Amino acid sequence: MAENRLMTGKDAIREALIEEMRRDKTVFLLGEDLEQATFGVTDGLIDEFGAERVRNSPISENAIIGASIGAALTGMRPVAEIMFADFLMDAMDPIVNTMAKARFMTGGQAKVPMVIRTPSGAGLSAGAQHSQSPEALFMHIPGIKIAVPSTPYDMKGLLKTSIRMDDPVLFFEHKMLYYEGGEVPDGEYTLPFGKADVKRQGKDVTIIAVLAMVKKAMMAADMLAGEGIEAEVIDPRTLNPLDMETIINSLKKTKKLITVEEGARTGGIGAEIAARVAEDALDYLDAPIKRLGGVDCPIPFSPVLEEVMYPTEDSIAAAVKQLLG
Amino acid sequence: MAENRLMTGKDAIREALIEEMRRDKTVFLLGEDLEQATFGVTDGLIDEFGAERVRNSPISENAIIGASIGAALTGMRPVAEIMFADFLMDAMDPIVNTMAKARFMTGGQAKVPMVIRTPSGAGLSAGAQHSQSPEALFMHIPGIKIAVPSTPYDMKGLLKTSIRMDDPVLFFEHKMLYYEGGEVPDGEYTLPFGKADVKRQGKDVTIIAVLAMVKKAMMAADMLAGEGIEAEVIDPRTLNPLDMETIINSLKKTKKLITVEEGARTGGIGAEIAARVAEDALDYLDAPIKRLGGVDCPIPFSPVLEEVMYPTEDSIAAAVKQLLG
Amino acid sequence: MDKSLALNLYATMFRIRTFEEEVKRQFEDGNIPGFIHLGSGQEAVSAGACAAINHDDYIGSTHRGHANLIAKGGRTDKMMAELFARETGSCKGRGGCLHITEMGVGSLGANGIVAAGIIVANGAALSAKLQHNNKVVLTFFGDGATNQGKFHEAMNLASLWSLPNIFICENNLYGEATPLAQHMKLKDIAVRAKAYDMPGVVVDGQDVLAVYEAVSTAVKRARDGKGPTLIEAKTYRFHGHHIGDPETYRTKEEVEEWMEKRDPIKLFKEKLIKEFKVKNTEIDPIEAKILKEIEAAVTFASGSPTPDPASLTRDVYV
Amino acid sequence: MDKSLALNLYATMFRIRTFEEEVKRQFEDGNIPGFIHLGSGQEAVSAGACAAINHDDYIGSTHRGHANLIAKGGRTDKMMAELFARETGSCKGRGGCLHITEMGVGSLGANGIVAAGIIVANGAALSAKLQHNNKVVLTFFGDGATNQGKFHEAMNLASLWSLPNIFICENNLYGEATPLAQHMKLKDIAVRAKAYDMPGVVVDGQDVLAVYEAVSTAVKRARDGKGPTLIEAKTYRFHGHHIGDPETYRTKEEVEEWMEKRDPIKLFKEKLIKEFKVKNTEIDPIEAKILKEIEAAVTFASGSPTPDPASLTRDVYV
Ligand SMILES: Cc1ncc(C[n+]2csc(CCOP(=O)(O)OP(=O)(O)O)c2C)c(N)n1
Ligand SMILES: Cc1ncc(C[n+]2csc(CCOP(=O)(O)OP(=O)(O)O)c2C)c(N)n1
Ligand SMILES: [Mg+2]
Ligand SMILES: [Mg+2]
Repeated sequence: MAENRLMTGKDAIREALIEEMRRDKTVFLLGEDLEQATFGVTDGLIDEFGAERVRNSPISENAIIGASIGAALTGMRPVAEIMFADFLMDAMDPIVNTMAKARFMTGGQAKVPMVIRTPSGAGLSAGAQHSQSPEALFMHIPGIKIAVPSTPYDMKGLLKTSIRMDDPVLFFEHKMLYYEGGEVPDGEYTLPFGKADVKRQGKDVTIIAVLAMVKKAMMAADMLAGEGIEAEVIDPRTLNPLDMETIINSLKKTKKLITVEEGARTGGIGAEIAARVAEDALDYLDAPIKRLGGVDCPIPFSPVLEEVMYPTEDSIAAAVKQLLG
Repeated sequence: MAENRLMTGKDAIREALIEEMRRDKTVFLLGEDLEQATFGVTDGLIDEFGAERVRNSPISENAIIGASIGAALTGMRPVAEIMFADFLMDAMDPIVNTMAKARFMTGGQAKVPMVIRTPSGAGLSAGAQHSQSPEALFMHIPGIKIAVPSTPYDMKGLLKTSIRMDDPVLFFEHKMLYYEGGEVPDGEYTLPFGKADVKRQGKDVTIIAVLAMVKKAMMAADMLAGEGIEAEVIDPRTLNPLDMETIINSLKKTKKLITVEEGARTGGIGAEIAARVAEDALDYLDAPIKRLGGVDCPIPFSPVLEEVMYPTEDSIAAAVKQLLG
Repeated sequence: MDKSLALNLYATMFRIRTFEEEVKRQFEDGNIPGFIHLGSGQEAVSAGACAAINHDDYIGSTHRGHANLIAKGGRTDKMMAELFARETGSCKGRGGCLHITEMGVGSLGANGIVAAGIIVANGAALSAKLQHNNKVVLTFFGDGATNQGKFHEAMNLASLWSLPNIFICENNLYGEATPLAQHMKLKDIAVRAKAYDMPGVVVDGQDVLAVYEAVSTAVKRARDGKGPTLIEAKTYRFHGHHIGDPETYRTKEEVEEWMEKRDPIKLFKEKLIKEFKVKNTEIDPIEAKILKEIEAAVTFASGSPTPDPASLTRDVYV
Repeated sequence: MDKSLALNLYATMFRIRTFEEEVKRQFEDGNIPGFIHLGSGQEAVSAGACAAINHDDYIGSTHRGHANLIAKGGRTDKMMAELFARETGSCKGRGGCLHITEMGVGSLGANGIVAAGIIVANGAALSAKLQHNNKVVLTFFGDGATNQGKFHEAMNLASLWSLPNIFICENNLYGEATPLAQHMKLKDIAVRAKAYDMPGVVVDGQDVLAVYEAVSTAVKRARDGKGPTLIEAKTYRFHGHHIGDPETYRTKEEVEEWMEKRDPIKLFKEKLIKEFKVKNTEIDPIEAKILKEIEAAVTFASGSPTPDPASLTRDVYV
């Protein structure tokens, strides 16, 4: 068996990029400031792969995504970086109206094997335009696969799969996870889309969490364990496809569901999960579903305000106790 | 009491624009091809209000929305038209990152009293980029009020309220409703946001429908009535704020919920409604929730394919019967 | 230019015109659903431009894309079937006029969002560069599209990265119902090339030879690694923005004048006869063959099955 | 120019510099959270430009907006409190550096999305036009921002509608870590004005008088109803893109050379003494007063309360 190394999220992503670029000459990177990247993910890659394959781009999000689509249509596997997920809004048209639909509109002639990597999430007092978690928006757009990894292991494995996938992928990297450590095996591995990961087993309540909220959910589960409550923590890892089977199987056991996300609660990931459960697994529930998420509010600069925007280990644990109580 | 006139949706919207522009000199229109409009809503308005207040704009959706925001910040009440709701994606950044957040980011200094009118919906074989119903996306963006009228009466009353509102409003006009007739009273009236309309009373099932789906739900209710099933049809009329009180009150009676929308089912309006019910009114349900919506698929050009994309009176009625078992 | 190429240019223009006029008839007869944007009047731009590139080069196209695709070699039977929304269509009836595409002949797709095809075309040019295969891309778009942010971003990127992309603006003087002077201050859109330190060329879009020459020069430049060119072809659409357009924004006289004096097909036919010494007896069979081809296209289209509703979600993902 | 205006220009530049350097210290001391973009080195652009307009005119601004706002008359105590994320801040601690705004002095808001402020500024200019109040707008943005589609759309609209908007590009040679030559081919961004049939002017952004003159001319033109102007001010930022920037993309020597030879404050102080015959004894009290003002701003900020968590959603809707 491969040995494990302790690695940050940033390095895990970087390693996935390096391995895939070495493996496949059609993989290349484009995006703003890749040589001295805001979060450092791509720093130095230009030394190995050259300026042809690590393409520092002007501040032109539409042109970056458009060029990625066109390159993907013609034999390349572009990995575009959008510097902050907030700036996806700047390229929403090519993402929604071309990237997601090209294959369908051409009756299957086209394929668009591209990845958009982008950091989402708050925690840096970066304010309303640099802290958003817009993952849920894209669940409503058929044609886009979506990855939301929560550990360095998942980041590396899912990014490698994303790059090899023939459908377009939106790959969210939570800013705070860039610097968190985790174990990553030596050697080659990939992770499948549509397969949730049960991060912790438990019988009393099912907590679905994504991205940085997985860690908070795990901390809450630890706290609850001290009080004799066994929470099962499930990380869907991809939002499209979404592995409802694992979620519903857990519910059969726990009969209680809490969803936890950082994006705005209304219209969020939890809404879709809750709705599917209310449609397909209502009978397993013996308590109301509880959705935790970002407050329906633009994200404040002030750290004391930013702190109260999001679920915490305490609020998750409190919600569980309320539900069980 | 005012007399009622039979009027199309297009004319009701047009009348609201005319009345508000006469009433308030700060109201003005901008958008593409307003003089010979794709759906004719603004045709001829330039004759009364002149080219200063009916501003034909270049194909620059970002500039149109940006100019509207700036004008709204400085004392005007712009009503922007985005020619097809699909093109909202072209101006997603100013909508999401500036319009929705300007007030909050300035600590309440700013207000942005503007309206974006835009036709959504399918039915014209206009294909994947001219037929979308993206209403649900904006529920996930705090800071935007959203109107989704289903009758000429609602269109006129809600548009007048929208224009007078000090928050930014996204006002969706379903293309097929432009040409549907309905009663509109003579004389002044407005309709409130956040107040659902019970379009038909019933005791056996609650059907929530929006835009063009309201009519289909009503037709389904008629069909069901013939079989002795009394469906209550509720039109939320605005998605933000969303009147959950009326919905939950209805559920107390019917104990069964079906949501019907034209936008993609996943991450749609029904997801949010279902989630809120699963959180706050689970005990009233005595059957699974049923969400009907657009298939999770780009919209095909082919009429025979387009037809099977959406809920119909038949599929709604069938879903009710399945639910009632 | 040799006579056979000239005759090919003529045939392409005649094929486009015949196709478009037939589409109009079929639409008016109720056989074609949706919104249809015709290219009649603008044939010389597509024909001249596409004659200057190879089969394995690419084109990017717009909502007004029939002419671009025919000139690039698109099959008119599949195209007609596409407009009829049939399973045998270029896009299996999923795309229609707005998205008409035949990737096998190098089309990157007609894009119904104004200017959205331009940014995508850059990507194909980038592929050519990264794959060192010396291919080029022709990107067609309208005058109205040049006011879109995407046009600007694409032009800057192409220039900066010396992409082998030739930007061809079909300036037909209107964007939908809006005349040029109501959407920009410039008279010559080619001036916009200066903003990217890119060559900008104005060409008579009703003169197929002039278009061919201008594009050939730009293609050579692109293949030599010297980067993109903006070509503005002054042209005119003979029909409304889409079929059914009330055309309140222009006069009948204006349209008639263009049709009479500036019809690219008439003009080139005269030139063929006068300057290329072509005889009518050489042209007639070409026309006859094309008329038959389009007739057969209609037969093919109308005889083809509509898509199977059960196949709706077949091509959402690979 | 009279001496008192010249002294005002100097005071504004000195106020900006003092504020920015204090912000840097406070950030490094851990009193300011978030990402901070400083305007040191670029003071002459804001000072010269804003001196050319009235109190009730508007400015549009960017992520690098402190200097713009101070020059427009923003209160440094509220600004400092904003950066400290306090309830007494210009935006009650909700905005921070990226969104620093004082609407009462005519700021339309600093916008953290590159080029997003430009399209909004047009709207204020449109208001001025519709309200016939003869106001003008100055829109500040960087060199990098001119590659954004929004810049293009805004320029075209402003030109077409003759909006009283003066576009001021602070070309500091870098967009974040990307040098100009890596983001466009042009040397002079002012050339881009041609694409809109708009005047484009290059000005030395380290020369506050040159900026003042150029902007005054453009303001007159705008108030006369003749429409917008693009002014490119060549300038330089003395610090990194944000505090903490490793600055791998430029040499220490380059930075030092600008600081030594092209510091707009030093240069203007020399001019004040040489050409305006100002004595040091006139300048000293101005500087002293400003130093005190900024000291007081820090005291105000650090003594102010943080926002009440219960007030989080107060200003989402009116
Ligand atoms: C982003 C966007 N905005 C608006 C439209 C609606 N629309 C379709 S074609 C068109 C006019 C395009 O004008 P031009 O680029 O000159 O092309 P032409 O139709 O003249 O060939 C408009 C406004 C669209 N499809 N996409
Ligand atoms: C749409 C968008 N893309 C990227 C960024 C990240 N970003 C912030 S400032 C900046 C550089 C801006 O350069 P320039 O316009 O020259 O302004 P300067 O920082 O030099 O003042 C970038 C890329 C952003 N904020 N918005
Ligand atoms: Mg045109
Ligand atoms: Mg710069």
